[in-house]
Amino acid sequence: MSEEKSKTTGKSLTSKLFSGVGPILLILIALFVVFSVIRGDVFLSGDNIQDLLLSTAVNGITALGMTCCIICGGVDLAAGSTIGMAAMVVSYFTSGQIAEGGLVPVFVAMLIAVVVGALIGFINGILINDGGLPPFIATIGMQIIIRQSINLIFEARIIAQLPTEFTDIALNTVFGIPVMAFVWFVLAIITWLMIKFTPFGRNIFAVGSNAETARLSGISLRATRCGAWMYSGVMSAIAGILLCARLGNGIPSTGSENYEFMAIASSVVGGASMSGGEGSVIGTFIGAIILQTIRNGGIIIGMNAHLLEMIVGAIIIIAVLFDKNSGSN
Amino acid sequence: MSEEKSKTTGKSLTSKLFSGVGPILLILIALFVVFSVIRGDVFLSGDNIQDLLLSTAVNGITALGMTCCIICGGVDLAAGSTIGMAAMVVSYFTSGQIAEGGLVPVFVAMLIAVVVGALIGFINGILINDGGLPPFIATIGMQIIIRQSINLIFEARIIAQLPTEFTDIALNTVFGIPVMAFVWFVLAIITWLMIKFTPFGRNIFAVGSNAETARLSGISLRATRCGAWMYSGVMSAIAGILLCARLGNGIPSTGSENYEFMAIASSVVGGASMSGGEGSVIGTFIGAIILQTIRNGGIIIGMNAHLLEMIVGAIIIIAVLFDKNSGSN
Amino acid sequence: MGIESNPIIRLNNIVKEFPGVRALKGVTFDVRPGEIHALVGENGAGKSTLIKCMMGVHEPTSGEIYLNGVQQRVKDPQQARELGLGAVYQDVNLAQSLTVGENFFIGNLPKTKWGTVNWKYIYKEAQKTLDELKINVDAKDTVRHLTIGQQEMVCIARTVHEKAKVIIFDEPTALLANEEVGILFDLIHRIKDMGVGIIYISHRLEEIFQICDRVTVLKDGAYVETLNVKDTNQDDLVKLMVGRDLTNMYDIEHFPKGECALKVENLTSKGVFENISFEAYKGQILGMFGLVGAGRTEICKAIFGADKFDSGKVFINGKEEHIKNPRSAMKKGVALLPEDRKKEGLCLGLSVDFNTNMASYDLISKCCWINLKKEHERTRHYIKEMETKTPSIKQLCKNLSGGNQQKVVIGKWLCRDADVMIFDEPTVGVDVGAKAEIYKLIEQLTRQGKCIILISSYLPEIMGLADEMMVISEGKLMGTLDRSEFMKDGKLDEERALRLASGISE
Amino acid sequence: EESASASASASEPAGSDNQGGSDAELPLDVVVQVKATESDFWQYMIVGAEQYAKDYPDRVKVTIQGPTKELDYDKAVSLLEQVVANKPDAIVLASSSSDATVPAVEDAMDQGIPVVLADNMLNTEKYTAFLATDNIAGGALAADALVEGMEAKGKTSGKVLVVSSSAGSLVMEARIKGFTEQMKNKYTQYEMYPEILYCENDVAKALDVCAQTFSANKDIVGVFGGNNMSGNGASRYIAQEKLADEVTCVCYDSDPEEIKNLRNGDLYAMIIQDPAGFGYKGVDMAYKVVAEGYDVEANFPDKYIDTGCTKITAENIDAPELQALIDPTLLKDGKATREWPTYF
Ligand SMILES: Nc1ncnc2c1ncn2[C@@H]1O[C@H](COP(=O)(O)OP(=O)(O)OP(=O)(O)O)[C@@H](O)[C@H]1O
Ligand SMILES: Nc1ncnc2c1ncn2[C@@H]1O[C@H](COP(=O)(O)OP(=O)(O)OP(=O)(O)O)[C@@H](O)[C@H]1O
Ligand SMILES: [Mg+2]
Ligand SMILES: [Mg+2]
Repeated sequence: MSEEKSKTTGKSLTSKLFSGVGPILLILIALFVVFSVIRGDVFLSGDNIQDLLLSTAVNGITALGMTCCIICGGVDLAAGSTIGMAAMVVSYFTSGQIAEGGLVPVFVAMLIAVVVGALIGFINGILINDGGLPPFIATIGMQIIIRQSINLIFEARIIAQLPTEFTDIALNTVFGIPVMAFVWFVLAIITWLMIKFTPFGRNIFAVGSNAETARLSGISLRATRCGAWMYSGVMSAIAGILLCARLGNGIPSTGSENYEFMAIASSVVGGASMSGGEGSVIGTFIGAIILQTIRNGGIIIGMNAHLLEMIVGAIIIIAVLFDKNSGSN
Repeated sequence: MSEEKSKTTGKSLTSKLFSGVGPILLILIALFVVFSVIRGDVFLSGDNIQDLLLSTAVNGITALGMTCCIICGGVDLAAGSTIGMAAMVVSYFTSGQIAEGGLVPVFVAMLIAVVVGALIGFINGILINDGGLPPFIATIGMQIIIRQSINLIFEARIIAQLPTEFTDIALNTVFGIPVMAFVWFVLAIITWLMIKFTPFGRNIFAVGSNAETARLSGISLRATRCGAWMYSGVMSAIAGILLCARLGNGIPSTGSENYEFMAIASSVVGGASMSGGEGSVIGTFIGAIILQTIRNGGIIIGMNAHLLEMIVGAIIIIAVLFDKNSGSN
Repeated sequence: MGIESNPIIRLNNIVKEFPGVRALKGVTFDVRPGEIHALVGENGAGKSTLIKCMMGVHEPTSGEIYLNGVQQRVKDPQQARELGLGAVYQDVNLAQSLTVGENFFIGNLPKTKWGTVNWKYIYKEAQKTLDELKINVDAKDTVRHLTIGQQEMVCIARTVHEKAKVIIFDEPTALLANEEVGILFDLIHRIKDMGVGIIYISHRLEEIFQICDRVTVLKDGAYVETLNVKDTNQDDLVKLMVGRDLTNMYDIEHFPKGECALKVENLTSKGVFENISFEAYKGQILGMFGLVGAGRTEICKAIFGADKFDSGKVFINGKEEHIKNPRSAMKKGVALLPEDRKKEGLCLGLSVDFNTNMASYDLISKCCWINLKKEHERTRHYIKEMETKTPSIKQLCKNLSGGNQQKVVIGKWLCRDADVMIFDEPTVGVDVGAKAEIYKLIEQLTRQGKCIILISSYLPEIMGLADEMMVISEGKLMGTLDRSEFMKDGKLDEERALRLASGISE
Repeated sequence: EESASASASASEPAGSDNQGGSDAELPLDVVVQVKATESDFWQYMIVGAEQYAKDYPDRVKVTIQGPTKELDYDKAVSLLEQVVANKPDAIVLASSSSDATVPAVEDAMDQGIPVVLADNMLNTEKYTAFLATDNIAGGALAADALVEGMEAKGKTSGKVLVVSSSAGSLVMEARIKGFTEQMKNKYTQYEMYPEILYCENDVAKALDVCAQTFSANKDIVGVFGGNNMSGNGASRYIAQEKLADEVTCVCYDSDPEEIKNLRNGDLYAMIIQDPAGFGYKGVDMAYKVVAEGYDVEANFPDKYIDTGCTKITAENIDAPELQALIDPTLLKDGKATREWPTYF
């Protein structure tokens, strides 16, 4: 909704961009204020802001794809395992342990991982559209299958000796921003443009809002659903590649710890509706930052790890509550 | 639907009970035939059938509550952490490590755990009904909060020295059936009666099918939703108590490995619809057995663990596909 | 008028079977350019199914479709659109979270030279069409924020905008008030003059005589006859549809005023309605007339406890009651049949049996135990009483035709046996036969001394039935007319009611 | 598998585990159940067990079993119950919980199936032998190594941080206890950071928590990673931020990242256990008990065999005899060999 409404009003660009995300922007600002007051010296330091962006990037990118699936009326619970698969695929093809100097150039390996991600998304889309499975079930099933494929194919072993030209991605910066965060920003803009300005993007809204109406209007449900889940697969794959670069190794369990839930939480905190047809890229972007800011700031102020995670859970609930109740007025 | 339909036709009791669950019954039979042919001597032995029932019980009980939530139009993703909380509560109150001979009698400790489960369900219900949160989000938030509360309250430590009168529950049998399986059967029958013969059971269907219609028909959305999630909380708590008896210790991470997903999968394989208003206790019962049968049989025939889990994922997808496509004709 | 010219579309011997239901049994039908061809029949006769076959929503089991003499297989709605077929469906909504403009172009969004969506063009074009049709809706509004009536108009405007060669209207006036019906008819005439073939489905027979050229009658999925409208009359048509004569259906018995059952004092909900006061009596029918959006639904929902209101008092049987929610209203003997049966009246995914009983399980259960036998008995009883067409009591409501769905909703409330029954647009989408039955039912209820409040946007109906008529305009009570005031010498004085409804006070 | 029925027929009375069950046909059917198949550490134990079968194909046939995830206690129990129902000749078990698997183990012992425990002790007397690392001693060894490293860098005071995998794991608790007590009792000049950091076995999370804690606490001089995932993340953070001159890192268990960081000086030491030894010697013990009637209690009164910890630093990392200990998979590919300890 947030985004929906914004585009028509003739206001300035900033107010256009941020209309509808007001409540969560407030939460974000509140968090920043709290942490700045307590430990501003550390929290607001350039280093920490870089860290914050770097550590949000993977979830931020996954959440972009997730938002598309949510708008389209479903979820992608295979996102985390797709991250893992992409990480292992890119490791396998570049590792010096598998072949001297890697099987293929880094760029090609990344491409292969992205294609695998797209393929996973495609299968999800087909199961959902042609199989008529609820997205929840289709993607849980796929999650299990992908995770176990990783274990089978790569024998549940860590793949080491990745080329530094690859792992350096996680260390470098462009314009003072970590490369990973930069990729995330670029993908966010691409996703925003796609959702707002391409027929495909609009079809996602139409299908999520009312699939039957969309079908009667001649929108191909199959193309739209496959497209949305493929987009999520590709985003997860990119997230997986970056995460792998950051970890410096292909770790089979990469992406297994609640990555899906965090991506969903980011989208929903950002105003996406689990019943479909509603969601915004800017909201998701802010949502992802909020969740990571709590963790980042919480650790800086030396909070107990369990209490901190508990607050993350509470903030998810509160943000959505806040959004619902301010949205309806 | 399955259950709904069955009750009027004037057929025999068995055909009444099983109409609508035909497709998955076929899957179950097929699995039994396959495993019996390969290793019937072991698979069909009394010991193994007891094992099968025993190891299905926890998921089977959780799935009963989950089915109510799914029929009511949501899910309970806090089920696994409720299992953990109940396990820790019952351990805390009975352990010789906390107080000589336990703080309270075993029976009272169980009651406390059940009350805690009901309370968690109540909070879920209020968040969903009064907070207007999507059940997915409300219960994920609660999942995180409960899991971390366990770590905070019980200092993330294992509680040992549980009284044998409690841990024996997992070892004893009644009428040749393991006690845990017996409890599961009794709860399944109770749930079936509740869903079929009480206004509350009907209200769950009405609310899940169309909440606005239900409200305008004088059904209290709050009572129904709180009821459904409380029922799930209670079932999870009972499952947690039994699991704790089986594990012999209060382990803080009890119930953390995909217990929710398996419960949801059991319900959906059993014909429940993720969009609400549809589901059957008998279906869920069979669904839970199917999932465990694959694991049980797969291990007996010496299948690779990863391959086996992969097959579980595939069966979830196939069973729902099968159900959808035979259901529509 | 090109009545004699070749048909644009011809359906030949169409058969459509659903599991357990043979919805169409060989229907033949054609439309010529520039004609308005009515399609009539009882609820469940197969009208909607026929047009869905035409539009590629359903695949006919057998039969052929010819477009301009060439046989075509319409495999999906997209293709139907490319072939120049457009439809305003009875039961398909717009994409609620998209804007009006976007809904115009959904599935076929215009692009700029960079391949992105051309928003400017979308809003300009959509607004142009809306303005041309005098529809007071902003193309940039989100559909969710529109009333049902407005959404309906948007649907029609969208089809007009697509410049289809054949446009199907499936009960377009069901949710419109008189004024809007007038606009719609003007519109249809204009489209017709452009040489477009129009298929018009309605249960309001006088409309057919107002605007249609030919009429085809369906009964139980079978083709009955096609007639020139000017060669027939309403009674003959009814006989063809129903198979029996229906004399004036509004001619019901009126009963003397009983005690005051419901009294409302200064009911106000800011911005929706203000200072509404009225009394309704046992044995009486109180009509509530107004244009779409007048706020009648909201007033009744407030009385029923379904909506909150800011101030005012509600008395039931002389006692002031503080009704907090529908349940407490039901306990005090108030029932409400909501206007939007799909969203508020039914659980579409559940059975007829369930829907009939869902508001009154407490009445047939003891100690939280439902008497299943009573449950089925009641369902069968009301199916029989209202002649609901359903293969079994276990049929899912979504598989029933619109009119039969409405009968299920009525059955649900009859199960509760309330003292005050509010009917919000009870005959929308209901065929003449069933309408007559509903009116008889209302008559029977007043005979039993029940108090009926009847909301309708359909003037003949409300004037025909009501003992007293309230006219609401923009949330204000414009006046209350007694039957003697709007029935002059056995003739209806429509003008006065319409003037009040338009907000012109006396 | 043929021998399963053979040993089933030999239903010996209870408590006969130490007698020569030479009526079982060779090769023996030995089941090795690990805590989780989805982990390098347990893959190493599997490698060890399989190596034994490769070395002595006429003695044993090994079947591998285990839940995919370590926290899935329930599944571990069902698995073991089924394994017992299958009646193998012997079982080597690494159990993730101390009580849950007790009934199944007792059941097996009662049926005359010897059960050799590895890594985790069970709360029962009924087992054949127990091979494990003394994790408290290992934790203390880690503390010693850490202090050695810190002192080498001239850091004689400052904060010491613990990164743990997840809350509520027995072996993690033991290591951290051993480490913390050693630090608090013996090396009082250092201060323990009050909060334990948890990474949920996710290296990315380990990186994140280290990053924030280090930014907020400039006086951290030492980090202890409680298992390979936490050590992996902690040492990687130090490598990335080039903190090796300031901060000393020691971790438990090895993985490729840690080895790399050790060589580069970003990780001071790894405390490694002998998971392959659990497997190799566990199966060996099973064979000796069943086929040769080896008497455990006569040699080890408490039935406990300490498989020991090894401190690996830059000095000894390239020692040829340690290669297969550091990376047991080298055995599998035949790239290295090792001497197996002769505890018995
Ligand atoms: N998807 C479906 N599955 C099963 N039966 C159906 C389905 N759709 C329609 N029917 C049945 O086909 C018959 C014709 O229905 P249809 O909706 O075409 O009637 P209609 O003439 O449009 O009635 P109304 O005037 O009430 O809208 C009805 O008996 C209905 O129950
Ligand atoms: N969802 C909504 N959002 C904003 N305004 C609304 C909404 N629903 C209704 N309204 C407004 O409330 C008022 C009453 O609407 P409604 O159509 O329910 O009245 P009504 O008299 O029952 O009309 P009808 O003839 O359609 O039954 C109108 O001004 C309408 O615009
Ligand atoms: Mg119709
Ligand atoms: Mg209305």
